[in-house]
Amino acid sequence: MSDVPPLRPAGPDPDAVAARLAAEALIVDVGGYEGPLDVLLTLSRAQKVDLRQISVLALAQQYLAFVEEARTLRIELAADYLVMAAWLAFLKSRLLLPPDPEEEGPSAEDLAAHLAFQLERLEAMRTAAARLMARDQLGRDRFGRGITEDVTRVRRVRWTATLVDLMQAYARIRTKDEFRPYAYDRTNLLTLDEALERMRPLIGLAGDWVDLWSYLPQGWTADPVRRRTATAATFAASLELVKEGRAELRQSDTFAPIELRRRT
Amino acid sequence: MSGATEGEGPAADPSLFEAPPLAEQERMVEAILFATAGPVTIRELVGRLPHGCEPKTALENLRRRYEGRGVNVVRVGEAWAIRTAPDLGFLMRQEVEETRKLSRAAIETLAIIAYHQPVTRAEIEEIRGVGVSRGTIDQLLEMDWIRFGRRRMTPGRPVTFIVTEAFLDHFGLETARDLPGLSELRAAGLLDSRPVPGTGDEDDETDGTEGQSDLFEE
Amino acid sequence: MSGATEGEGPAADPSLFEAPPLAEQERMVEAILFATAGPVTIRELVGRLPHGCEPKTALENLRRRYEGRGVNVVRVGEAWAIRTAPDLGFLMRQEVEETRKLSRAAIETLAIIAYHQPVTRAEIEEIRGVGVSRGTIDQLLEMDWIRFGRRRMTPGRPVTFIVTEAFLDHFGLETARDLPGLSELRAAGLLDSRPVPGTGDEDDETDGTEGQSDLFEE
Repeated sequence: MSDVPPLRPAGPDPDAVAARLAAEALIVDVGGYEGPLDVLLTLSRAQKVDLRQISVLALAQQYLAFVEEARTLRIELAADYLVMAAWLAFLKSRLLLPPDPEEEGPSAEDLAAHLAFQLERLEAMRTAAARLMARDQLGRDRFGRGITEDVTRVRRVRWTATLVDLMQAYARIRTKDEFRPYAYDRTNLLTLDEALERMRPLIGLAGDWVDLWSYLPQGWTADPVRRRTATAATFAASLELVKEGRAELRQSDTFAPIELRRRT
Repeated sequence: MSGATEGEGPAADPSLFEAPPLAEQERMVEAILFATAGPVTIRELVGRLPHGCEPKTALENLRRRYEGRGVNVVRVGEAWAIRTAPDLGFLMRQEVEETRKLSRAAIETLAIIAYHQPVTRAEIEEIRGVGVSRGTIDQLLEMDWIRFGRRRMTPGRPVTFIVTEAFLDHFGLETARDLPGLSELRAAGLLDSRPVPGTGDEDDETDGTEGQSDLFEE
Repeated sequence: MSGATEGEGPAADPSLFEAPPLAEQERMVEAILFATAGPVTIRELVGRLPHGCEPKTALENLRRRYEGRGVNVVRVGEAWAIRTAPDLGFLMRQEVEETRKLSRAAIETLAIIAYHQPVTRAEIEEIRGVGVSRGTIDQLLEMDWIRFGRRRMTPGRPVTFIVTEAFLDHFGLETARDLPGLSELRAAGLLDSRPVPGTGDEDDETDGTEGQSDLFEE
């Protein structure tokens, strides 16, 4: 990159001097810049022209000089600074050479115009940001209410029911009456309590394994309905006794008789 | 010469500065009262306003200006504040409505009233087989789903309950007579009980009308 | 059975109730705006005002009423608020809460989001020429100045960022269209998304559309 003419004209060209000073200032404070585009924008200001008329070629040269300088000063530059330098070097060579009609891709002018656009856009955004921050801000120039009244939320319950709820409720009440005759059916139902009551004294007598079915009360074995309820109740009662630690249950095989004995 | 003079800061010589016009002072007081987190004393106002301001007059003007408005300038002890007009306090409450299913006791009581109206409390209890708490009746009255009917012309002249227009409205009924009878309830599958042959299946209110089945559509 | 009774059920028919007179609505809106710290949306107002109120007219009247006063009625996006007049900020020095100083990166990022919204992170980075750190976006999100917009319908469906109502409120903007210099920037083409030459999407560059939101539609 030694072919880059250093931006140090002999004459007292004020613009060139300013550019050089700017470039030097850049080097001093590389860390303070927000990337290569930021540096380029700063450099372009030295051209003191409308950003649309900027000389991208001159800008590229300044940037390359900046990178070169940083290197000689052994200043650590982030990779994107070097990527930008490489790209600008490429752009510079394309701008200096006559366009090759054979070449594919965008023209050097297009690339330069885009870079100018990017710089102009970044500058515009910075100006916009400054204008935004200069506005009257809430909590600094404008203020909201100091005392706020909290809205108290009043919870109000609204009860609902559907017609189906209503009818089901009525049906429930009315069918309760209809069920009343079934109360007599309880004669055919051995309850768990009854079975338990019956087994408690008996279990004390059985020291050996006894078939559970022998515990069914008399009169509950012939009728299938009665036998079923008695069996269920007796079995449930025996489980209860096992749980209480008074008895043990065993069954040698699936569907084999269930046997019960007192726990010793 | 420089020795004798005091600090050169502004406000060193009050007479040099004129107080802002009263209308401007009023604006200032208004802004301060609005933005400050608590009531502001006159002393504080004097301290915050430009030199020479007379907050008392400004406050008085401001108070008059806000008379009858949605917010008022009010005196709180020795201080002043802007507060919501007392009659608009209701705007500061937000009602959150929560819908809940009626309890089983309430819906059953309601159903009995709907099917048997006019009905006395004793009758409701008889039909339900359990007592009806005062709260249940009160709730239904409060919901405007039942109301008092005529007194029964029996000893003790007990009050009766009937359902209201609001009830019919809620359940989408023209009249309470439109409620389906037991056999229809059963036909619609709302009775999960097995029918008992020979018992009062042919119920009182069954009138065999059509078109009631569509009540179940929902 | 007295099926059909007179309907005295209140609140049954909302149309029975007339909205309060406009002057009264204005008082109500005034009270609500005064009482609330943040902007109140028209929707919220409708929800809190009595049935049938038209807050828009009341708001417009109120806005005029407070013109030139110490506090003003301002529009913030779809919401409204009362704020002290900007020229009186100097009185409020003791109310100033020390705001966190935003970094230059955060300020620029905020401006880019405001002017280019909805904008993706990649687009912000392309405009600034540097990566946007997570912390910057997080800080702006946390301040409730930006929020997520719709995902861009491009490969990867990247999220976009837009500014919030709190942003508008903070900077005293009625809408994002009122951003300073927006139309000039747009006229200068500086809000266009201009692809890098040679990246192959030049044909997308056709739209001379208006409105920030359209700028990035592809």
